[in-house]
Amino acid sequence: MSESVILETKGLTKAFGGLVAVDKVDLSIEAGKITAIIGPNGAGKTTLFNLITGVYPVSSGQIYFQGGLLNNVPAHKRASMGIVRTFQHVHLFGNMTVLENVMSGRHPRSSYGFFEAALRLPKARREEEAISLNAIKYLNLVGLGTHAEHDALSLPLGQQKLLAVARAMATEPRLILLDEPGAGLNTSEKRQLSDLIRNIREMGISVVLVEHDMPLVMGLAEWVIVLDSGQKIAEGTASQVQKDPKVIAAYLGEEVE
Amino acid sequence: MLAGLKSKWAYLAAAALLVFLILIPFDWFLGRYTTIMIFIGIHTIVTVGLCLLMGYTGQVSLGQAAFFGMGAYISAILSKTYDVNPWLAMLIAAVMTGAFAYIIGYPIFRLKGNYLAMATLGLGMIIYILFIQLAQFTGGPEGMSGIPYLSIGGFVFNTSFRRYFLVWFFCLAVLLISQNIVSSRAGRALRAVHGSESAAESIGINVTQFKVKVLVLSAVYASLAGSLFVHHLRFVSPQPFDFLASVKLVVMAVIGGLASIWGAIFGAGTTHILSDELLLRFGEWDVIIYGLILMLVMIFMPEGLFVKLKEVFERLRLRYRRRGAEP
Amino acid sequence: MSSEQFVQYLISGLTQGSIYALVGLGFTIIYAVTRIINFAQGEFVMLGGMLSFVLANSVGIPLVPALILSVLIAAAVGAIMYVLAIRPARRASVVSLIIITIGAAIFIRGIAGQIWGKDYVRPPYFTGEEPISFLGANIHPQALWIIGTTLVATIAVHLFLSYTMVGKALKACAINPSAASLVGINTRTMGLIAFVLAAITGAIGGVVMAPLTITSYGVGIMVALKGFVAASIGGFRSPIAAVIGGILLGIIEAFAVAINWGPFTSDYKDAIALIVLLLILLIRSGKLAEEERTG
Amino acid sequence: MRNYLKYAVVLVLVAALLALGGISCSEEEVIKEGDTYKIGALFSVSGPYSPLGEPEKQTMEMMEARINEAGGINGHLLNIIVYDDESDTTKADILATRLIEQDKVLAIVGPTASGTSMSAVLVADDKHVPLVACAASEPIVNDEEGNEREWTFMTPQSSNQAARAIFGYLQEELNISKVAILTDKAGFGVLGVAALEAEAPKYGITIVAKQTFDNVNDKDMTPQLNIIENASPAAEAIICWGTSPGPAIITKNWHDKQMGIPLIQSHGSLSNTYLQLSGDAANGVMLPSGKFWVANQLTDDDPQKAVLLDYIADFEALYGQGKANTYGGHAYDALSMVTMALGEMENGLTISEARTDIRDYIQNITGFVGTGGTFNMSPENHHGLTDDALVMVQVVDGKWTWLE
Repeated sequence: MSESVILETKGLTKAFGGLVAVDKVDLSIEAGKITAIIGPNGAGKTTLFNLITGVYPVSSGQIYFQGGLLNNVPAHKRASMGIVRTFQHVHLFGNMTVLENVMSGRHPRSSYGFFEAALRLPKARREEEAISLNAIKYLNLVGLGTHAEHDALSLPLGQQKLLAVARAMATEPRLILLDEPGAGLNTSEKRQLSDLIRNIREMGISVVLVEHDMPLVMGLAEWVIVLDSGQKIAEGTASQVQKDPKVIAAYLGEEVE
Repeated sequence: MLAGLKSKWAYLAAAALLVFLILIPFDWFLGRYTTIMIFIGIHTIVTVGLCLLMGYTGQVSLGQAAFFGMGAYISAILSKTYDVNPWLAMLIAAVMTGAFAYIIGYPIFRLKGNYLAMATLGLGMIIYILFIQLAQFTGGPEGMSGIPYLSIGGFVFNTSFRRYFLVWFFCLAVLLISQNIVSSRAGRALRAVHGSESAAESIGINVTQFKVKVLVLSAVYASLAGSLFVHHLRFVSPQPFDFLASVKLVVMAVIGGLASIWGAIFGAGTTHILSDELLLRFGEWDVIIYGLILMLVMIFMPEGLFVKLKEVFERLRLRYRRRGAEP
Repeated sequence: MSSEQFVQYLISGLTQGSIYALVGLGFTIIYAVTRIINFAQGEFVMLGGMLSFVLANSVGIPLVPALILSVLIAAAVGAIMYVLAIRPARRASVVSLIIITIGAAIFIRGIAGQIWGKDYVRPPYFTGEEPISFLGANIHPQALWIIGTTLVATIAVHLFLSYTMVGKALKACAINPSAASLVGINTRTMGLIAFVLAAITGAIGGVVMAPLTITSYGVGIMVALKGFVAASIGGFRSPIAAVIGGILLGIIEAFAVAINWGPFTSDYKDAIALIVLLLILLIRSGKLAEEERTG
Repeated sequence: MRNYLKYAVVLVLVAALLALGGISCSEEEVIKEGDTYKIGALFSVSGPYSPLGEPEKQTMEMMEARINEAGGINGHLLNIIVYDDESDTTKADILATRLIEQDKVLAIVGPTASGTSMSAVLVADDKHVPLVACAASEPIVNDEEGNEREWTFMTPQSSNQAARAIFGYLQEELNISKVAILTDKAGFGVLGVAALEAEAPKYGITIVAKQTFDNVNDKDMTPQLNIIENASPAAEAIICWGTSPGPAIITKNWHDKQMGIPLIQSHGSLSNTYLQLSGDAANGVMLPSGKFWVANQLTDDDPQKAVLLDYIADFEALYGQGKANTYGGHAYDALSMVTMALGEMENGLTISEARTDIRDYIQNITGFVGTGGTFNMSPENHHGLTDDALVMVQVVDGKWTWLE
């Protein structure tokens, strides 16, 4: 497999009881690019993310990350390998401040534990220093530097989504999966978001986003993959998939409602 | 040295609290409360553990009295029956209790919420039954007396005045350690688990492992408290470690505000002062009134009395500020 | 062991189990509808027993009306408890709610102790005390009353839940509260009904068991713990499961004594029951986790 | 900012140094003419032991009122401070300390149960205050080395005395040599097992089956009785040890099974409650008893007769027919000994001297006739109840009858 591919799936399948949510999907995500996965509701986009990040075990098929088999790697280990995601329903830590949320994102990049913490040993203080410096860096990246001490949930939804991205970025990923980052944002917030996503790409991090908002996708994505009822029905550049009859058919089903 | 204390006012407050605690046991001050304060200190240690487990990590335990009891019994048996040095016994007890917590941790944390509550309750009761039934070691329901006092060199902790300082030394140490932990990487991980387990996993936190670790920590605290408990009473019986004891501990934690380390003192304090001091004048009605207060507090301030009071204090301060601001 | 002794153990287990079952039933009804573990459940049992004694022996009301009245009063207490203590605390956490119910238990028990004293009492038997011989085993008539009543009560509850409007509404709440309220079911009223229903089953249990098992103002807490275990074994899902859990628990305990070897003795039977509970919880843990997420 | 913390640390060290002094609170107040005598009482008025604690508390209140109506003791009114330990050992420790250090009582009566008694006993012994417990277990009066504790006494008949009474009767009257025992898992039953196992050999009796029951949870002890029935060699009698309600249930199960071997209950079942609970089933059951329950069957020359009839009459006049029981009697005996001591005490003593004075008096009491029997205390024996305090009684048509 070519070096430029960061994530690859072969015949990836997930079935919940009888219902097959993801059906023999073959993907290969180009490194350093912005890839969008689109598709009508219930197409299995989020399930795909959950498989890649290890929330669910796969039913069959393989996932390769940077050439290594990912299937049996526990979810919490994947972050330190460089895979991180955000959630459709933000999932911020409500019992922390904005800064602490990002600091917790440094978890896989720091190591001191209960013991060092309990006695505040030099190691603890040193790492804590680094953690907060880095956290502030990523907070500024998403432009929330001024809100560091606020309660995470006191922010408006738009900023909460940015914060979620900052928390994910703090883990220094190679690949970041964004689950409907645009949902519920107004136009200016969306512009802010796209700039941020391009920024991330510039940092050499591969971005995969699941998104309903077509203009946003078309503006950002260099490669678009279309899922429908668990299967990959098309992929290509934005303009290519837009013309694809299968895609139009799939979406027509939705436009009606 | 001590995290969380940011302003000089915080330091002054801490110092003031310390001075107050130091003066309490003197007869010319609040000496007559020494015994109650000893139990408050002991229960504070257990409660802090519960706060870390329940308030910060969001895991329920209705069996914490079992760890408390294990510490008590292991200390008692080793130091009395086998003449082990009490301090060493205390250490062994903590290690054994912690190990036990570690072993049960992994299976039990496959459960969540109410089912976790059921399982911990069941475990607690099993341990309690063992305290009664392993009579050849524990002395059975009658318990065992003749447990030695703790001592350093020639200095024996044989008066409640001395034990008061012993207990509160440990209590404050535990409070400081816990304060340091919650504001650390590990502490954030715990709070993350509480906030959203899936999000925690997604940023590389091993959720189950952290749950187990905090359970072990709380068990070690409880064990330490249990050891201090028996070396104060010099007598141990199963009754202080039954189901109701576990409930009392949870009550202390909740009243102190589950997610607040220093609230633990307040929780243990109010509970004891209420039932061992204020309610005594109500004679036979004490239990009834206790039940009533329990309900009222939980109904009208489910986030705990301590937190409520802090809110009120804040509000007053702000109003005062505003007045000051007005020309 | 000989066949008649086997029967003896079985009956004994059924009698104990029936009691656990009726309490577990109450736990389950309340939990399913309100997601509350009500540790005051045992106090309803206590009220049933004490009231039937007070009314029948002290006041001197004829037995049957005395029994009915006892159950009704207990039901009223259940309703009052829900309205005054539970409903105002909806926003409270799992733990807070558990503490509230325990507070309520302490309160009810305390009042009962003040009014009726601390001594143990025994209400009159329903139908004498001459043991009936059955397959060579001697059975106390009251034991048959207990087993029979449990059977009837269980069936009644089942029919109520399956074939009445209210019952179906309760079931709907149990399965999915938010959906239930969407289709216009008042979940708060349902909570009230659940508490009353639980109080009734508990009190019925208290009424039938008191003559045989003897009662006092303080029996509630231990009864509650046993019923809780029964309900847990039943998985806190369906009333039937809770009843089966209770019967199972009773029989386990009876035969744990019967085996009388190693840990299987009268000393450890409570522990054995609890270990069974833990095993069941852990075996079903995967499924339970799902329920926690959905329910 | 560090230096603020330094202050605090210094303060801790200072306090620690002070602690080395270990200041002990001394009672130097002097009791003058006409001061009230403060006596502490600690009973389980709530919790599992409340059926025992309640009558004890009532007895104390009755006697306090009686004594004060009669003008008190040598012009000193009596003030009895009663606390409820809720059957909780931790609470017993706190409240005993409170009685001694805050209320500055001269002596303590109670606690009710052996568990709570132990924590109170250790406090009283430690702080040199006389305590007369209403529970009977070895550690209350003897320390680990088996030496008599200096400051603590107890009034109820001990389990060993009860066991001796039972075995004596079984051996002589019924010549039975094989018994099964069925005992409460909790405190009282455990004392019973220990006593029975210790005394049996002395009477050539062997225990062929041992079963326990859970007094709160077990509603049917037939399974245990089945085990006993199958014991080999076969048991010739069943000895049951517990307090209500267990023994009553066992009595019924025993009756329903028609086992055909005698059932002997312990002195823990000596109460009208037991009779009421077990109904006709109790007929034929035998128990070791203080003379309390057979008071009216005693010959007039028996010194206990008057004492018992008076106490029972007084108590039931106040609290209702059939309410008097031996538990209240234990409290009566305990307080009586304390008041006797107070009667002999001269004025002008400090509290600590008074406490010593009371202790010295009580441990030299001889020939005091109480409800439990005749007490002959001595510095080496802080129980002082002689074996003849116990007789065997049998339930006949729902009444206690003396097996002379």
